[in-house]
Amino acid sequence: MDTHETIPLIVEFTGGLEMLFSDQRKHTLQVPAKDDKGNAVTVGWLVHHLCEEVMKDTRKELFVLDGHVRPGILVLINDADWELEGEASYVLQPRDNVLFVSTLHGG
Amino acid sequence: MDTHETIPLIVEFTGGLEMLFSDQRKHTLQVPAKDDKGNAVTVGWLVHHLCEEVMKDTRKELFVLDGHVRPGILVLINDADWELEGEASYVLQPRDNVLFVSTLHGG
Amino acid sequence: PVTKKWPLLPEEYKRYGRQMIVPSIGIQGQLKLKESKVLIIGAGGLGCPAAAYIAGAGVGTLGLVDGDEVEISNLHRQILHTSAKVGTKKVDSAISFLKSLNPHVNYVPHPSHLTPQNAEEIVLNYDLVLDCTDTPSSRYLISDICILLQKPLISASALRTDGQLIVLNSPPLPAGDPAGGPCYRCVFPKPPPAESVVSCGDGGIIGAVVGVMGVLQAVETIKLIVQGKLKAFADPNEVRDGKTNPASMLLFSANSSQPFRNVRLRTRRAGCFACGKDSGLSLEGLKSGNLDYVLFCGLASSVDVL
Amino acid sequence: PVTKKWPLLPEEYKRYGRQMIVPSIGIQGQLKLKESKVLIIGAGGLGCPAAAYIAGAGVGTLGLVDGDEVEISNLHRQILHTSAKVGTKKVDSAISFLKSLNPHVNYVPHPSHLTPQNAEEIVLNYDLVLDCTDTPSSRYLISDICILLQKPLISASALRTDGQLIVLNSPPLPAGDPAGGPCYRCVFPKPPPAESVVSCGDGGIIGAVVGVMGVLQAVETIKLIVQGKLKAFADPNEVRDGKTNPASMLLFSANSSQPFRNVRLRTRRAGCFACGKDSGLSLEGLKSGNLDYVLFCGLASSVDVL
Ligand SMILES: [Zn+2]
Ligand SMILES: [Zn+2]
Repeated sequence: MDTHETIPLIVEFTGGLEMLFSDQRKHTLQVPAKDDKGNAVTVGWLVHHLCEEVMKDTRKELFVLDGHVRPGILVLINDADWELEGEASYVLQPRDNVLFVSTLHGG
Repeated sequence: MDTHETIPLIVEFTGGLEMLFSDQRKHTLQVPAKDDKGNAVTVGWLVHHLCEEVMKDTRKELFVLDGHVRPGILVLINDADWELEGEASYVLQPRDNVLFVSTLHGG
Repeated sequence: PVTKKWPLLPEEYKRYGRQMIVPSIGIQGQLKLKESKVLIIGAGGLGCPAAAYIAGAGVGTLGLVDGDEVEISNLHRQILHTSAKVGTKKVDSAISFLKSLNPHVNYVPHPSHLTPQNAEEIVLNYDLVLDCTDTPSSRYLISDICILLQKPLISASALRTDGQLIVLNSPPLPAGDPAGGPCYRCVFPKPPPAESVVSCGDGGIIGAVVGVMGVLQAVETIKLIVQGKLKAFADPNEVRDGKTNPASMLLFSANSSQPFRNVRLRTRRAGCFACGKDSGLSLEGLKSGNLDYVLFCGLASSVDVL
Repeated sequence: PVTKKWPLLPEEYKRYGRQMIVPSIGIQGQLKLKESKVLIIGAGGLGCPAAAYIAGAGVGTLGLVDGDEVEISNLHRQILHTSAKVGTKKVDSAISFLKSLNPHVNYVPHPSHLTPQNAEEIVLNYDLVLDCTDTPSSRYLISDICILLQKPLISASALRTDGQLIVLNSPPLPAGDPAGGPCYRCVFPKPPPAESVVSCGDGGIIGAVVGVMGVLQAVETIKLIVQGKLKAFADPNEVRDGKTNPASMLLFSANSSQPFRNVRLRTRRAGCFACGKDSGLSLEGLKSGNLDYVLFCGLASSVDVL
């Protein structure tokens, strides 16, 4: 397999999280199919990648805390809670839609 | 090509039309890939098929008038107005979603 | 233009403060709201909630058109009217509520039904129209007058457990301009057969279902106003790139596992009777009764299931 | 049970007629509405529209919990309150409006905030709870008391141009029963860091956006009631097929091209602190102050963007 192979993803942010990502709700990305160690990339890898490469805002702690997506953010893979899909270990597939939702509390 | 080949479709009814189709909003169908003359089946063919084979209600005129879908019903192929797709002549593809919407007027 | 330092009253800063700090609104959006004139046609299940949130948001002028009087059977869904107002004009009942909610809006009652004869006079001075009526004939008439007077139109409807919403004629370009948003006739060139048309009176309606649609009309109204989409200025320097503007329709089915669905509709129909190149519409023709909307739509007397 | 021939008053047949002819409601649904007791916690941007449509639909008893008073900055979105009611208790202001809309409902004011001490007493006699509050600490408290007292919970929230809705604890089976619907803690086991929590006061809110969410709470309320889902009877003869009941969340983003989205959430979490097998919750513990919700959620003093 070509080591430079990439997979297309749609990553979306809502509930205010988009404000951390250049005020853009929908991001069309091409990510490497394999990580540095040659393993297929996972959602956990994607979170790290978004934090390091895509997020311009410096307040990383509003997205990732202690190496995990911060409490109060739901991660949905193809519109299903990532806990139904194996959480961070889920292996990304071409054209997956990954949605990050910050829970709202206002009323 | 196998003449008995079928294609899977999802057909949905809303806006009250579901009442003409056994009160069921979503129908999962297998339809023949070719019509009697060996032509690939179209949405126009599907309308006729639904009227003859699926609709139990006898008031056909509430769905089809003069051989066409009656005025006041929108036909959407994969969530787009069928006028964007060639109307009745659109050739059905496997897993297409065809949605029939009766326009509402109440307020 | 001269910008006043404090363009709003102190009480208005307090009242609208929570809305003005929303980034997509801001002080500029609030001022656009204050300058805008919105017409709601129909003070029923859609018009009541739409009016409450549009008035609450602080538009400058809010007109209400309705010839009916409040009935007891309206009250499960027409939440601006009260038991004590049964028998009074809906527009008066609604406006007395709205004044107590927000006295800073200029309310204009139009206590009659919209007709081909009065449509121009009523609609002319508004920037935006909400169709909150309940028959096909009024929906065609409202769409036609919005094309003739170049007003964007936010149209909603509901029945039983379902609702539908479309933003029409947006941008509101002159008839024949393919970049304008489609009109009601582009989407529905032929009216439905009268026997397929069911009113809320005959088919029933859940109050909260029509309520959702009315509040969504208010959301779309606020969006069009703050985004500066009330007028499509014919800027002579603008490069027209051939871009067209399709409408979309939002479908709501309260009992469905996927309650909302957004579908893409068409752009303007070149041959449309109302907004096409060879439009058959004119203000004079409308007023003189050339178009009989009731005849066009058929007389719906009795009613079937749909 | 003895069925009276005319179980509703003549005025109620007129008032609810349009709703009773909806096939999924009918006379049986109307009677279920009349027998039901609904509690709305929070009489603000969500609670006002939810209350209007739930009262309009004809529930038997409607309780409102709120310790706050009406402020002028509430009025762009809290449409039951009027300028004249500024400074009065929100529950009293709301109930005076609701009585004029529908006098056939028994309204119960609870003019205080929900606390671990008063929660049992307030919630116990209702069939269904709406969380219309605005802080994480109240959301955890409301979820916990709904698990303890086995009440379905319809939870909504909104900020700026977005809204969210989840139906929790439905069916409302005892803690430890995996067939029950998940609770707020199943979905959000850890509260968000206080500095990531933004209130409508700080982040802003479009009135019609929170209005849509409140009316959608009313739609879900009416659905649960007429579908007979208020109680999950532990029928000893029932064959439990191991079926679990995941929740789903409805997301609304007014400025998105796809404004609504429905996402699938998880089922009950086996190890959930509230609804799991080894639940750490008890009515006694709650009342004695074992759980400090404010401490659990952190003191949100200043606020960042989210
Ligand atoms: Zn047209
Ligand atoms: Zn739980």
